[in-house]
Amino acid sequence: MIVLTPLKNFQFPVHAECISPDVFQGKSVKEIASLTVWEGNKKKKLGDLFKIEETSAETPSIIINSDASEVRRVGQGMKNGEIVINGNAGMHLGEKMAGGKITVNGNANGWTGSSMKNGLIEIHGDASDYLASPYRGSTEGMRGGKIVVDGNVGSDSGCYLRGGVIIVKGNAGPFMGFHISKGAIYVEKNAGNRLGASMTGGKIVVSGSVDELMPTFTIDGVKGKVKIDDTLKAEGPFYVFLGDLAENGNGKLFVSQPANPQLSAIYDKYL
Amino acid sequence: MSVINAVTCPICGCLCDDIEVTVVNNEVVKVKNGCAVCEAKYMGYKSEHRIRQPLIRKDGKLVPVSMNEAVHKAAEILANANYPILYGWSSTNCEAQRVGVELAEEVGGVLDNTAVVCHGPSLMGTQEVGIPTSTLGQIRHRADVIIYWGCDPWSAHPRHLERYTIFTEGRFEDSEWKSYLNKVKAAAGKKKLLSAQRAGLSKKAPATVAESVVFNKPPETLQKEGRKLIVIDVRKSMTAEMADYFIQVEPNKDYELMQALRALVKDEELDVDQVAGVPVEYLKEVVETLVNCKFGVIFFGMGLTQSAGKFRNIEVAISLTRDLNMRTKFLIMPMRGHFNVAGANIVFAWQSGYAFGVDFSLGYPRYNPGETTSMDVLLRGESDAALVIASDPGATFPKRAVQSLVKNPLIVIDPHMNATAMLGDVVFPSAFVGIEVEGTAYRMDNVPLPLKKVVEPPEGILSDEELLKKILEEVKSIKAQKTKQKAEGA
Amino acid sequence: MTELLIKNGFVFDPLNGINGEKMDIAIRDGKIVASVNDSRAKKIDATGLTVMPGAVDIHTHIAGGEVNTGRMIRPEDHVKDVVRKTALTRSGTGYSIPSTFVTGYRYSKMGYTTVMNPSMAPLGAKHTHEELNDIPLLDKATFPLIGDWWFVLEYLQKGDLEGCARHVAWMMETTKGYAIKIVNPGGLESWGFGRNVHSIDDVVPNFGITPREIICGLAKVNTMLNLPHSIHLHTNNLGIPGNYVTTLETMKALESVPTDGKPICHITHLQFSSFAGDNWGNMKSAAEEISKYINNHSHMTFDMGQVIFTDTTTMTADGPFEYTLYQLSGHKWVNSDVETETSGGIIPMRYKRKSAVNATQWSIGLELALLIEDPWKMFMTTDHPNAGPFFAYPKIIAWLTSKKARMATLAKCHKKAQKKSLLPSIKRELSLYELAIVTRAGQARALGLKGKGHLGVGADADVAIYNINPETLDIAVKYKTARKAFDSAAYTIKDGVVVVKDGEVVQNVDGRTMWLDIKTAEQIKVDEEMKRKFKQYWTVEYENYPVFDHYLKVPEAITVKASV
Amino acid sequence: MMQQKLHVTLLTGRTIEQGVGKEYGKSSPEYYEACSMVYMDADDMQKLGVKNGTNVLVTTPNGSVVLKAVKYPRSAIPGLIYIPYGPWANSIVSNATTSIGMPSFKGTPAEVEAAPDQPVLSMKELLKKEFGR
Repeated sequence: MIVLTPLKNFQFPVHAECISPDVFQGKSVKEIASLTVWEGNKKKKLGDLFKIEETSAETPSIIINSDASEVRRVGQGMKNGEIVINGNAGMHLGEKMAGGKITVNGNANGWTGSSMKNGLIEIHGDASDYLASPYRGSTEGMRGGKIVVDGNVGSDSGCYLRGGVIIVKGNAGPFMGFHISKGAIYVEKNAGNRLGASMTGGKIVVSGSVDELMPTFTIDGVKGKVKIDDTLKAEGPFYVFLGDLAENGNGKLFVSQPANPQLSAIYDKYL
Repeated sequence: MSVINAVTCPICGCLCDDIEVTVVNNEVVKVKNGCAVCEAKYMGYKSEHRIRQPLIRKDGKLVPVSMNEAVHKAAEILANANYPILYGWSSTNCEAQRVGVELAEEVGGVLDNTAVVCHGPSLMGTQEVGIPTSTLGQIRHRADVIIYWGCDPWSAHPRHLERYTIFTEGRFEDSEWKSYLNKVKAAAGKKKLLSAQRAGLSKKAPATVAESVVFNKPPETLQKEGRKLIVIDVRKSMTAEMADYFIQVEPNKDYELMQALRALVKDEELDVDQVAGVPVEYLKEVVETLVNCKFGVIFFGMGLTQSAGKFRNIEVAISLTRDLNMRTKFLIMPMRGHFNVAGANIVFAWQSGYAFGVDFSLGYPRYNPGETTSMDVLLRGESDAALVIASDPGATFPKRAVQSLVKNPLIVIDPHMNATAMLGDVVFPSAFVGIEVEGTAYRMDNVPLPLKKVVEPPEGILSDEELLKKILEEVKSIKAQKTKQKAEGA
Repeated sequence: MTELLIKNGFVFDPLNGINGEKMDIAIRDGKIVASVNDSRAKKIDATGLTVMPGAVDIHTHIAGGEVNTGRMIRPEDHVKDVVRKTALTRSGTGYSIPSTFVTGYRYSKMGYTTVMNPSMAPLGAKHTHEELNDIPLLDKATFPLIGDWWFVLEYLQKGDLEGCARHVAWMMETTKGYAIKIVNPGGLESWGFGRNVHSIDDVVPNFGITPREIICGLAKVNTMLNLPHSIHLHTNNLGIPGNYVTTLETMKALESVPTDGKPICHITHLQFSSFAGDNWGNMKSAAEEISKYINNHSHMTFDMGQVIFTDTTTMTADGPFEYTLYQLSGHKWVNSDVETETSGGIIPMRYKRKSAVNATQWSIGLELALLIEDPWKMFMTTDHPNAGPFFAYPKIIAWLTSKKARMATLAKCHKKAQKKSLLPSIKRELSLYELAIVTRAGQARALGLKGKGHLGVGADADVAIYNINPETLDIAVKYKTARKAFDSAAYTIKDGVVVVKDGEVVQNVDGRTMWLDIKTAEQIKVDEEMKRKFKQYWTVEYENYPVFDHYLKVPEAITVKASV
Repeated sequence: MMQQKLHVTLLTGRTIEQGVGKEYGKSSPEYYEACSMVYMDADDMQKLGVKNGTNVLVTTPNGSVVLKAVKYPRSAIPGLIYIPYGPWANSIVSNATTSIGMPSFKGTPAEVEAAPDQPVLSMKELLKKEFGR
């Protein structure tokens, strides 16, 4: 196990995609210390910015102790191993991750798990915007794996999801599940507006209240329970909506009936 | 005395190039064809608010210094910075912008233009879904349905209506100016006619009485032959006064309204009776007008880019336009603000691949709004220096971003003592592009136009391009010296 | 006076009939000369290397509004291909639409020295030239789109060829252009109201003229103006199954245009115009029908538009075609119509081996290039970036020169496409001599570029040297080695200056922008007419429309004496 | 009924006067006149007991600013206030960018109250107050 401790509070962005179990694998502490990172516009060595120690424990493969909110691209594309961050994580954490596990004992920043393919990301605090969502201009959203956030998530999360599961135990911001085509999103508390806008497939389940539903969803019925994945079932009853009609979509939106009495006046007449 | 015609007006994205300027003794004395803002610019350029010489802040006060001292100071700030911002660029020519990209690359900085606070979201929207658009002449010749959504050309692009849309003669469509006058006449008699005629000259507003918000059914005139004007906004703007149909959308509900229109264009039924405060039955009539037109166009402004949804609002507006092409010809265009913000996007893109928010800190261009725009960097407090040129973030950025800008060394290049210059540490006066300096600018439809020099700049005042080249040279020489010292040290 | 001597290479110079002879090439002050002072000249030892004229690309979208909009909408394309700044070179991005500097570097690295930007909306001409100025290391020229320009439609409709010719000359000079570009003639004007034309005899709405009349009319105009290149045509119905019929009709129609033996038309990216079948399900190759006609006629030249299996960006003035692609793919769609002149569109595209249509398209391009017997007629392009990015050229070279290479690729293609492909039956493998024709000599000749594409005395000293020893390397067998050599030139020499060594840029120079200064009678009358009519047609002023001289960083005016 | 405070939605944006003012120079009286004001709904003004030209204090989570209230001339805009772009507006607009670099210049919550005795600051005074320069 490699333990990284930042030597200072970073003001400038630190790009450190080398902090990944696949890269560290088989390298000595000295070799790891000489890996290239960037601090602002200056090229540095990992050892210039972090204290690097090795312990005999096998897992996790890497621990970052204390705040790393300016340290970007940690675990980018990682395939194996485990990273634990005891503090806040920087942007693009686990971007395009293909396997292994990342745990954040703090908050995560934008684009965490962006376009991830497989693996597990657990965030014990909040996640910022664009959780699991792809890079600008791309529609290649998260394809597989699982993300669990204990706190809240920001806006535009789970965009273009095409597989895998996202579980949010707190609240979700606007545009949650924008244009998803497959996979599942579960929000245990409340969801912001434009929920599931332009979705063409997949499912989104909200156990709390929704700010406002897109007008382009049509009610399909009420359901008692909804399966999120093999390990989790959400207890309803839920209104079931189909949409987004603007995309001729066939996505399913499950919204708690008891938590959303405001919907009854509009939709109950169609049931 | 000399009269110079076909001058391109360096103010807004309309880039009217039919301005006639009269010059006596190297001073503009008369401007013809321009709007009120245009006249103000040609009068204001020589005002007492100009900066006359380079300034550096010493003991808290800006004091005059030599050009060399200012250039050296600016270059030193940039060359030593770890994460500098180079912001602005929208009110200068492409020639200066080209030097700007090289400077940003040389100092490993974040290069950004004012699109970040105006149509950056529009560019991001096009990155999601593309954009069916055209040059403005295409609309002049062909459009019979013209929609202004979240924009008020009468106030922000005063000659847009008369040059490109509803009040212009095209090959296949006529101007609606006469029938508009008749309408106004019928409605309000002679007094209003006179004020409307003044409106045609884009100088004074037609005076009108406040009405209460009542949702009107779409008028039958929406189905008529000829050009039709629809305005959608959260308030009844000056442009809305002239519309055949005005839809007052609830604030922050444009996204829902457009998505609903998309569903209606696809003949879907909605469960709801109203969207964004508008009855769905009225929306269906609007959709009828849209799908039955010969050639429709949506112009949109910051009513969409700056309200909730931002780039998703643009994305859905474009998607609506795209969907309408299944039924007829429909195009869409952003109402670009600064006269050469389009040029800044274009120049940045051809040199780096990205139109705004370009981060060179890793030695190559990177782009990710939310991460790499000047606003992101400032709000997170990551930068340690800034150069601001041809814009005024001191007056246009939210307070916290300006506080972050002021915390670090700030270099400002501008003709006027604007808010940013007042806050600056090194301030360069520059010549007015399009009045004292020639060059190229891009219209809102990406058509390049030449800017003219009609008068000489004041003695000793350089152009943006010249100033930037000086700073770039000085940066290179400081860096070369550093490398040499390092080599000698080793 | 700078002198350079390239010693002892195997020289392939088809325009001078030199086929792999071991010889020296002498250069003085940027030109090829008979000899130089052996002791004073700088020397390049080319022993065991292949020496060719600098390569020429007759059709590549590298600059201007359409290309740049493509850049702006595709951050996801750039992010996977970044280029770092060096002490000598600027930074930038690829992939399918590289930034300007990167475009220059990457072309030069492959031994290219001259490229043609084939699609320029006249109203945006300044933009195109500004970008061309920022593309280093190459000579360039650009073709204004005028097949649907209202003046052309109106004059041809009236039957006034001379009037049309004079206006075309005005446009060429005004936009600093090099050749007449025609795209889906009549279709682009129709697209102004969302319509299209579907055969060369469809009437264009509001203008009462047919594509046939536009194409033949402009071919005659081209002859009257004595332009160095022929008309440069993107055919009607491009990219639509069954379109080879239209292509054949177009070629036949052009037989009516008188010629003194010089080709009168260049049909570009022929692959996209050679589809048989009548829907996407049964779409197949018409390479046999098309090549048979071409082998029996000599009034035209062509280029491939070869498909590369990769992620790329399609962009063309053919707005209606791009809309069709949008309907097929649902991908992000740009449309960009230009008042009184033209239209345009962009769609990102991924060509997949496992798509029957894409694999068939890939096969068609190669079938055409191999079945058309005369290499002077058919040139190598990808219609960059439409069928693939230009830096994939070494792959095409391998497919053209090695049956083994193309069969290896075909084996990975969709089964249906494999079964339909003609490639297994084609034995032909291009020699280095023929390769030099399809990549430089033929292109230069078709373009009428006197100083390009050859190494004769007086030619521009644009030279490419590749790490290929034709005596020891059989490129048909060792195609991967050859591919590497063509990807990374041992030397690229531009105007006598070594700009690339071992695939790396070692020196920065600006290339020239060539344009036609056409001398016609009554130029003043045309100017006056344009001035008078201008406001009715455009939304900019007459005075602000032209590309002024200072927009060209290094201009090279080519004076042409017209016969009208 | 008179109210002490009004909860409204804040919009900022262009006006032609602001456009003209900025061309005269940001330190010009034209710019000051054009930008240090707020358009309000007539009924809303009545609710606050504010007349055309009375100063009001507009507050958001980002700060407060004193502006001259002006009746919106063309239609009712109940619950909306409109401040022309400029440093006055920017001392209170929301920083929230939802990670796209664009602050929320339009459509964020604000409070308005009458402030007839508080002065509208000049740009110099405003910059001094906010940024200490």
